[in-house]
Amino acid sequence: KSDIVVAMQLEPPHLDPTSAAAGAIDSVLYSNVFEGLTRFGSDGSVNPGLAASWEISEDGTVYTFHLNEGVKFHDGSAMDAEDVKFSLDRARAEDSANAQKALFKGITDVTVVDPMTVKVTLDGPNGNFLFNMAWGDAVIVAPESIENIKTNPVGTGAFKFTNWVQGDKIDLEKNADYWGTPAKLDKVTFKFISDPTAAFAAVMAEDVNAFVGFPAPENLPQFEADARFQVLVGSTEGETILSTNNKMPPFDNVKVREAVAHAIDRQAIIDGAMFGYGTPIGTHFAPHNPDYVDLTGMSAYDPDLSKKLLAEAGFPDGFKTTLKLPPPSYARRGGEIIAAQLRAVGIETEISNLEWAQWLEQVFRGKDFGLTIVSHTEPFDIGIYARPDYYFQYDNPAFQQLMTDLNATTDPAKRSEILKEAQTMIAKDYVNGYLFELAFPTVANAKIKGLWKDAPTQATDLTAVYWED
Amino acid sequence: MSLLVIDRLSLEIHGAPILKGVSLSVSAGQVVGVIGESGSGKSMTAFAAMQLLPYGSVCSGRIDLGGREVLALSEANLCKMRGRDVGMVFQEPMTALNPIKTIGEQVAETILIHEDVTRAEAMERAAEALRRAELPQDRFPLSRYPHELSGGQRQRVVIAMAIALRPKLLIADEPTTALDVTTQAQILKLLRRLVDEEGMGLLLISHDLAVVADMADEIVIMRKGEVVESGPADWLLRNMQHPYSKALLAASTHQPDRSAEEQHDVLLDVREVVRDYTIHRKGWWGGMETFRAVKGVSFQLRKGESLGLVGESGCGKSTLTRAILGLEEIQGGEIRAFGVPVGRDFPNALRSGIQVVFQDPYSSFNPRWKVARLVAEPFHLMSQRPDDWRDRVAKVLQDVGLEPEAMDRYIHEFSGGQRQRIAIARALILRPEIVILDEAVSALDVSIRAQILDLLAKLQGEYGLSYLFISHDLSVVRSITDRVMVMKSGEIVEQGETAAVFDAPQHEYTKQLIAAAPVLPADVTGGERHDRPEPVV
Amino acid sequence: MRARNLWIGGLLSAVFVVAALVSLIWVPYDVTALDIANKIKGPSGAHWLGTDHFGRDILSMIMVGARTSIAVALVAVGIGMGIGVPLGLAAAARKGSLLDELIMRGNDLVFAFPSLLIAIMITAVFGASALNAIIAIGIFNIPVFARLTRSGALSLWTRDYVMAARVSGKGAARISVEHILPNVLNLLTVQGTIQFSLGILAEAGLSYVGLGAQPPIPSWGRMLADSQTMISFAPHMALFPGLAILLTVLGLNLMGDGLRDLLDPKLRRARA
Amino acid sequence: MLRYFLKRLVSLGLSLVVASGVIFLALEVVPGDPAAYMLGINAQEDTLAALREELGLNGSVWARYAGWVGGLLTGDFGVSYTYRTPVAEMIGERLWISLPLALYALTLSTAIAFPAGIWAASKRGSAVDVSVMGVTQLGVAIPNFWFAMLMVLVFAINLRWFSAGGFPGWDTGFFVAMKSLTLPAVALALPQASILARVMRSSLLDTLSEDFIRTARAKGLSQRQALWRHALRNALIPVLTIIGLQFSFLLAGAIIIENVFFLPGLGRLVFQSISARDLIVVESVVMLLVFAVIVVNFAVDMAYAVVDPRLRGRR
Ligand SMILES: Nc1ncnc2c1ncn2[C@@H]1O[C@H](COP(=O)(O)OP(=O)(O)OP(=O)(O)O)[C@@H](O)[C@H]1O
Ligand SMILES: Nc1ncnc2c1ncn2[C@@H]1O[C@H](COP(=O)(O)OP(=O)(O)OP(=O)(O)O)[C@@H](O)[C@H]1O
Ligand SMILES: [Mg+2]
Ligand SMILES: [Mg+2]
Repeated sequence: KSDIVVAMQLEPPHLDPTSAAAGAIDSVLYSNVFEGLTRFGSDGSVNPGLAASWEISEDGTVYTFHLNEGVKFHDGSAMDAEDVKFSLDRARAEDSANAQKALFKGITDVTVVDPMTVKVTLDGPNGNFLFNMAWGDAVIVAPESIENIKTNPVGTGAFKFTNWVQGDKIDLEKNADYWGTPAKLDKVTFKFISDPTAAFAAVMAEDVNAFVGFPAPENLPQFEADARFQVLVGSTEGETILSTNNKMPPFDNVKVREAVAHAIDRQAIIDGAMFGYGTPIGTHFAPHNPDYVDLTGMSAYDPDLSKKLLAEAGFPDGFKTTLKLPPPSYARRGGEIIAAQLRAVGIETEISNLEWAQWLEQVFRGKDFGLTIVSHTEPFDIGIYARPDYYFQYDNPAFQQLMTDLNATTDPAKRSEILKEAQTMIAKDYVNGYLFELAFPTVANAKIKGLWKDAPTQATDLTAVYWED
Repeated sequence: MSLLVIDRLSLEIHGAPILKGVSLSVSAGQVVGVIGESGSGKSMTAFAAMQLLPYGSVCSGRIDLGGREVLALSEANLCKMRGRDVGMVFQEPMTALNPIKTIGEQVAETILIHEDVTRAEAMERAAEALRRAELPQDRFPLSRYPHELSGGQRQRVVIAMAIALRPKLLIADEPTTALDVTTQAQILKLLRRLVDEEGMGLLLISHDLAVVADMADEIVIMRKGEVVESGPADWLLRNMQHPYSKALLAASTHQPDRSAEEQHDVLLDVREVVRDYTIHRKGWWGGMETFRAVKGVSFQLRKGESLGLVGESGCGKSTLTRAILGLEEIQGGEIRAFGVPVGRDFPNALRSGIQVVFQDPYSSFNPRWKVARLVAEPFHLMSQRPDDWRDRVAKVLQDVGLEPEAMDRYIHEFSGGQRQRIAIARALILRPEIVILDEAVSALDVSIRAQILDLLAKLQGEYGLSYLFISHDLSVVRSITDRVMVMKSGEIVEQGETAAVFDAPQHEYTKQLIAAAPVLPADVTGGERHDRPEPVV
Repeated sequence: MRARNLWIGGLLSAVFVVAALVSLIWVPYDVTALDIANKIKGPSGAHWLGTDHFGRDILSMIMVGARTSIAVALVAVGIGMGIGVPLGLAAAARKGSLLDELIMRGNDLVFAFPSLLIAIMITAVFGASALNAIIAIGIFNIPVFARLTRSGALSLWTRDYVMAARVSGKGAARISVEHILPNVLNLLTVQGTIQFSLGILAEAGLSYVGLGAQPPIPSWGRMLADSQTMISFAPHMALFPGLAILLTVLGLNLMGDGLRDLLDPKLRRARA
Repeated sequence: MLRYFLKRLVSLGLSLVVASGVIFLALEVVPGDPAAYMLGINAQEDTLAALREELGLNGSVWARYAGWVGGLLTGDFGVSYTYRTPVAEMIGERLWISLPLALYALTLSTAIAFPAGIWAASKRGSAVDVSVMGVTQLGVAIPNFWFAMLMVLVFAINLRWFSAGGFPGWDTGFFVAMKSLTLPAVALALPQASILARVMRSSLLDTLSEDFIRTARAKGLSQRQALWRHALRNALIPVLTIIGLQFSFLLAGAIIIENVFFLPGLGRLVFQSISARDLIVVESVVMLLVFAVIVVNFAVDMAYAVVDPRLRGRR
């Protein structure tokens, strides 16, 4: 068997990874159809991609990439340094619609040295630059296909796009002319099933061969008990947090935030909302990262302490606030549990369930909220705490200085030290309630091999997947 | 030989006794008339003969139809019998036909059901049956739909259906009650002709003694599910024994005592009144079109006078009434009451001088109000309801012959006659000078009708009321009015002293109308019999 | 047969009304207190209908949910009647006028909109809440009552007693209130019962897609939505709220049928 | 008749104009920015502005309304904000599922309801009648998404007779495609069939108590013959109305069922588009649905004339 039906919850709105935030686009196309200069490995490491190798200048501001030989776009044209320059210039241009424009912020110039070499100049050293270039938003696209990229993506990957039935599925087929290790599968179908019940039914009825990011953790034990299936529970970059509006009274009082942190029973949330899947976190950092510090002890579940802190902060009888929840079930279910836990210490929350568009409008842009629950799935995103206008409005110059230092630092040991300090700083300030690292469950037919377990980025890399006889 | 013999037939519906030992028989070439007040079981007797009784009916006794025991027949055999051996014609020609099938199809169906013939042949014979029912093909092709025919024409279609297979017996359940007198005369004549020419037996049900007296060879009088008396028509009419029969006869010919008053000043002056309705015209490109329901009517009503208005259904009587009451705009002419033009600005004080009594005692009252409130409703015309309004209601109820206790009951607790009294009470509560009675007694049984007419006469004598009395029933109009107007298609074609108009009609239409009205034989009523011209068809 | 409908229907509806009322003063367990350790337990002596995924008592949730359903449906029907009936009366009183035409075309227009979509749009504007569910359901009740009232009223306007009231100098508004309204009340009661049951179904549907009452207020539709993914291993979580909806709606419909038979003499006659 | 037809046509057109205004205005006040939705939480202000410009979200309300309506009239429904494909194309694709599904459900529902209703009416008061009425009461009361859930549990997960959902496409063959629409169609049809059967029965009973049925019986037709030849066609008018309403409902109201069976139909398209604030898609689909309802009602009215000759000549 050389074809596979892989299901996922969200359908890409369109097929251009360089002009939308939708993770679903990467889920389908990243590394399958599109590739960047560097690429993420299944463990989150940054590996060579279209660039076979690179040199970094002494001062860390000039990167010279040497491209792989014989790379062709799916339309048959060759991929060369011009395409790299085009892609990077397009992403950082004034009128660019790239959702992660910040990734390209430091680039001052992109020069084609020769067809196989490209030179990128930065305005300062950036320890994250290679990492940034591995993102789906930084993949290399061809100027001649850019017109129709949203419906007919042309990349360099091991699979070619063939067909998209909107609302239903996307078909890929093997790229026979692939420059690297060719894919083992001939045909791939991505199917989009947003409803969790339908997802369960589809897997159970074997309408789909694999479901990546299975939306209903409660069903996983059933799959585990069924010999037909394998269940891979991997880690993600999704820190699920109880975001707190740091500028809104009474949350501008660190005592109140601390009280909230102690009122929350993480394990109950993981059990109740995620049916046990998820790793508790005590700060905004992925636990599988080597630099992670376990700070969960600082916000251990202690309702009595919480009440005491509230009284100290001047709220012996608690207070009322809002809890605005976006659609994912971790938020909706987690919200109900947190509401009950907060009620136990006297904090009354008014829950409102919002659609994403409303959440973006009210919470993210309007900053009209007390509490909200959301999973920050971008990899390595502790930097958001250095943005005082970010929706949770944490404004701490000391932290901002730390991040500036971090960006300028390339020495791994130094970086690690700074990161640990940053983690501790936000945990001490109880900026947000840190709940758990989102688990990434994949349910698949037991005979499928080579699937990624973890999700270091939103990708479903199928290049190494095959059916075991 | 008897075609139909009903012998001690009893009927229960859901356990309630409806018929109690009814016996009658019909022979070939004979017309048997069944008469009785509403609810006396006439229709149920007819349905029993056909075995088309309502759900939950249980029959006992004997029904013999052409030598076969109907009550013992299987449903399949009953189906074979219906339509072939017995035909039936019902009261309501408007609803008796399937609105979505052509008349040809419907008549032919009778034939197709019973005989193994081709459709074409059945249509052929349907045309023949329609012709016998006086609907010739050149004017009424088979492809007509019922809604394209008038009531009388529809009734002919029903008759054609019933006689298509030349059944030996025809049952007609009030076949003309819903029709105009002139149309009624035509239909009755048609039925008579069929009996005479084809030797059919006819069981004719009616509540109108005059109709039965006119048509029947035998008369059966029913009351409360029983036959009270029966016998040959001529004999029975002159030798009634049962008190009910006598009362029925007396009521049919009742003449209320009227003490005619001096006739003074003009209360109501109607001049050249025109009423147009806008209607949508038929046809593919039909536009709006006006229909003139009242075409330049003029008359005067004097104080203490009783003025009759007769004419067939749809001639514009009610429309005129509404115009006089100021309920509808008029498009031409003028109506003055008490010297003031009736219209939007007609003062309430004067408005209370004109009141009205409607035909249907059932729909004249809001079923959710008590009688006191119903009768007191016209007080709305006064600036405020008088404090002694309950006393006044009690008084007026007494005037119309009801106990004051009636005030606190709901309208459904009264009989039809009592309701009409309450309607009259409501019309009188403000002591009006003019009372308009639009078919005020048409829905009542003869005996009750007589009582109401007496009451009206009495009240007129007591209070000097003026009546505008509208009816299609000539005998009633004759008995209660001083002057009469005859209306046809929105126009008054003749008016004058009642006796003069009836005895010597001038206009052709008046003549037709009077000729068509069924009248009891003079020696039965005790009065003289008028010379009647042949009805014109 | 007729009375039986009324009885069974009345009894079923009464059970839920009583459950809703009782829940105001007492429920077996607090529905806002979670007990994660006891989640997803089947029916037992302690929890007659089992517990849900947060360990809440399903019986208590259904009782309080009845309150939500009944309140939402009742107010929505109230809105429909409150606006629809006057519109219908006005249209009938001015039959053939511009007002009548406007009201009737407006009704058609509302009918033409897919109701669920409008509900979704309303919540997109104002956010999801029980109130918005009420408004959404209420809007679609308006044309139902307007049409019914108009057609009932039109036949009443031809009655002689209306003519008599006009002869007594009463205006259209007064006649509508005094004569027409009381006599269309039967029709409205019957339709009201049916709309009420439809309202409960609609509320369930809206809550099911997350547009109805917000947590922690329990609602039958959301209970079904929550139980959906667990139906294969915890069917009791879907079964009981589903049955609650089914039986309540069934009860109300039966009651509506029974009432119709009781109140509508025309049908009674036709069926005799 | 033609006049009547034209008059209805004019009022139909007016309704559509009003509807378009209502839809546009309603969506105008919907908070939420499609550009923000598309770009997510890391987007920068200038990126957002660029995208808004690109999507044409910056014009005046009137200009956008005029553009939209003008487009509708010329068959150009615009381009979806999120999918960046022509809306007309998307609708066309989705219609190929929604329309057959609606027709399938309608066929099922009439195929069940007609015999059941006729049977119950012809055997009024019998055990058959009582049980048909009982079952339909249940059918009306059952929430269809719950019923759908139960059906998936039984027929897809346990028995595995049907796939749990999804649509394989018409190119897999008519029967395969129809099979995948079967469970959704049944879930949709059950309540509809129940309502229809009840309407059919009561309408038939009403007609059966009419005078002309008695006339027909007096001709010698049996109860059955009278029912089939005379009552049925007359009873059809209220039934037609309900069928018309149901068709429109099926086309638009299948959102929940489409979700349960993850069918990429019209309903789900709107649902998704609203959450993505892809307003141009929402506007056009809602407009289309409203149009369908109005046209279906118009067709039903015209169908009356076929059934009832009294309407042919009049008004
Ligand atoms: N379907 C029915 N079910 C029960 N009782 C009925 C039914 N139809 C008629 N009745 C009753 O049977 C009795 C006789 O009715 P029937 O119709 O024979 O009267 P009728 O003499 O024809 O009166 P009318 O002159 O008003 O037609 C009445 O008391 C009536 O109430
Ligand atoms: N509202 C209306 N619109 C259009 N035509 C009407 C209206 N009301 C009455 N007509 C028509 O006006 C004519 C006169 O009607 P009207 O009710 O006055 O007759 P009528 O003499 O009282 O008849 P009946 O004896 O049946 O009561 C009829 O042809 C009728 O069809
Ligand atoms: Mg009778
Ligand atoms: Mg009249």
